[in-house]
Amino acid sequence: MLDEISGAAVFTGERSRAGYRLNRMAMSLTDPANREAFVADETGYLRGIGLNDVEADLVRRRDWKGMIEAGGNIYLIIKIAGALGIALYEVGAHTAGMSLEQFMAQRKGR
Amino acid sequence: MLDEISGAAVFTGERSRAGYRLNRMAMSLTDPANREAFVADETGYLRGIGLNDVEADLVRRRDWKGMIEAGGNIYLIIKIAGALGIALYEVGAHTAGMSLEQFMAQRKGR
Amino acid sequence: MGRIVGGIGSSHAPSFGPVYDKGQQKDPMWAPLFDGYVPVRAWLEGLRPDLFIIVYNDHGNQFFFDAYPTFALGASEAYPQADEGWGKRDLPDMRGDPDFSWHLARSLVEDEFDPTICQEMSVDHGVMSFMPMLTDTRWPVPIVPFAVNVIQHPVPKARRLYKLGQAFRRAVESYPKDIRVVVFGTGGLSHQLQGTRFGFTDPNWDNEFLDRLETDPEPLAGLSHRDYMERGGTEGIEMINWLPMRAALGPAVRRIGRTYHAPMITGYGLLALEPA
Amino acid sequence: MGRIVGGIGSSHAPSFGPVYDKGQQKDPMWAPLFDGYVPVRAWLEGLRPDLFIIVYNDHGNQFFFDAYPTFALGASEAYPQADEGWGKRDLPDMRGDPDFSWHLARSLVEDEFDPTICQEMSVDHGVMSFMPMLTDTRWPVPIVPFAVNVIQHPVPKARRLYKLGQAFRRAVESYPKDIRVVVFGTGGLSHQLQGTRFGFTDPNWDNEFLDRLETDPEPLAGLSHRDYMERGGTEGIEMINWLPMRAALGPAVRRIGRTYHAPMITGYGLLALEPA
Ligand SMILES: [Fe+3]
Ligand SMILES: [Fe+3]
Repeated sequence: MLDEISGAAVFTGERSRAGYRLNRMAMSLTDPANREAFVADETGYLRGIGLNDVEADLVRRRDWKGMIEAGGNIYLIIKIAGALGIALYEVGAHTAGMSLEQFMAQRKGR
Repeated sequence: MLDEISGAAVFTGERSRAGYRLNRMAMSLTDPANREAFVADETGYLRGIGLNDVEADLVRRRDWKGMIEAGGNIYLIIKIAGALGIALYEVGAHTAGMSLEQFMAQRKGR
Repeated sequence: MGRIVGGIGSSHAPSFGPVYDKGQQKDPMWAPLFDGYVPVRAWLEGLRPDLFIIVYNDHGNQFFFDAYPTFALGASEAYPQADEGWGKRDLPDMRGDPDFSWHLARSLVEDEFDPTICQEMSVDHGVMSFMPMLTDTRWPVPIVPFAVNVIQHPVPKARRLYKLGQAFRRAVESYPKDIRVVVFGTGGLSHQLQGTRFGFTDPNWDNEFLDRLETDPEPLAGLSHRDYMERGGTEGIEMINWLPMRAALGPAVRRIGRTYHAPMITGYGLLALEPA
Repeated sequence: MGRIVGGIGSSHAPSFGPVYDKGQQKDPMWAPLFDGYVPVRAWLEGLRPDLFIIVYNDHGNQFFFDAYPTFALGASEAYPQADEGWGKRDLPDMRGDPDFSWHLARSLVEDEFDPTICQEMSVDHGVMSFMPMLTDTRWPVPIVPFAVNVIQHPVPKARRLYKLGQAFRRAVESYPKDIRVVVFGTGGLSHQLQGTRFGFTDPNWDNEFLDRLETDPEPLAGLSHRDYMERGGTEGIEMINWLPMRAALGPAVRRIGRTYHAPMITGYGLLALEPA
């Protein structure tokens, strides 16, 4: 099974199963009312939509790398970032084990 | 295109398109709360769920044959009958242009 | 590697529910049908199966015409019963086997099938109605439900379903675990629920289908939808759901059991086979 | 009979939205890309197309993993814009052509494809982001959106998508009306949105892909997903969406336009072809 390519998770069915609740929560943020509710009360929203404590903690800690490892799909996870006003570059850099500044510095170097 | 077989409508995409609202209403009756609301106030329920006057009238007149002609799918339409306590044989006989009694008499004759 | 150890074709019908729930399997109206399930159930238990793949069709309960899949493959840990519009029966959720489901998904996509993969899925009488006749209702054996569109045309060709069964076999045989799999196909037999032929059944066609399915199935894959619907009624098109079961078994089979009965407006049949 | 009069491959990206909405197509960062769309847009208008078939992928907006289709064929009169999590742009619904959609459904199912058929369907930036560069945003030409699963593996093989394009051609040519059809394929080019290679692009691979797609596409159908993802990044697997467009055109094509630019973290490309 193709599970990883050059240091990136391949989003397999098995990962989709593991990350189901997390991704479902992320997709709920395509509704503006849900985005508002999430931003107003993160903890309450995450509990209400059925995340377990480990998953909710990954979101609260903005642990994007951890979310991917827990089965988050990048296209869904960036909706969480979007609702929080966090840009894709910051999310992506984190999944690569870098800060945004490190990532931008490395890019310039290329 | 295969549209009719031996006097019966084949439920094509084109019929599915025509009967979309009617079938969607019928499927809503898989929820017990909706069944209750429908039985309590048929007209209000049919309007609320977005049927047009012609479609609502087919339901109110128990015109099962007309519902099929309007794009109703038999598996969906019998949910309307079910909510109203009307049996499949009565629905089927009507689509064949018979009363239930006529159908049963004809069956005995076979 | 997995192995296909049996195949069962069965009709399904909402009416089977009350028959089972009220214990009426021995009533004169139903005994000619359900007596045939008793030895098949014993044989099935003796096979010690690890998994059931069930090819069936939904009836406007799980899927709607907003997004209607030609093929839907269940990949869930549990399959609850759908409320079809008249309340649920007292039956627990059926258990799934997501590991096998995802293996099957990979194998089918490799074989150029295009299923919709469902991690949330309820099952209606297409699965729930006949299964209590064949296994304990605590559902000891996990299932992989595989829903086929036979209600909104275009529906897949009989040939496509035959090939699907062959692909099931490749998937089972490439599974790393030594599991014993039984494939089910359910639908029909002849019936027509609307139009001038409402109530139509044809025991001759049904029995011809059962004969040919057992001994010479491949030509059944060459019949058109018109053939199936003229001979078996518009809703009798469900009979194509039996083809994957037969194709999965391979060329030579041994018959374990067969029953036919048409007391109402559907030809009810059961056919149990094992690879010879 | 219908005729395929052109094919367009294009990248899509959320970032195209603000560029268009703020009129920044001529900004130095974007001009090297969007200057290339200007003559292609003029050519496209000159083709007087009656229909666009658009092979794209959704990004967790219309479809979720409860029921994820390998292939989803739109059969709606209108396709509203999805809210992707950051609000909608001020664009009207796109118009559909259900008559052609159902014809295509019949033709594809006859050709042993297994699409999920969607009578309600929103479209995300996979369609909406690049289309304003190519046509009036009052959407004068109706579309048939065709969504491909490229995000939850198993995804369909490149070979399957190539065959899909050939099946599109049969469908168009068997349509009773004399319509002029342009096929779009959209996704990629190289990009990777997560993991240690985050931000990866490969202009060499992207340009090699554009070269080969034009002149010798068939071997691209033989590449594995691993090939596509190692060379183009995990999210670069979207490039397989371009294959149906190319296959639908037939063997010989004439190039109308081509552009490539990689200012951010995705290789952006445009390729416009017509049958030679
Ligand atoms: Fe059925
Ligand atoms: Fe994309």
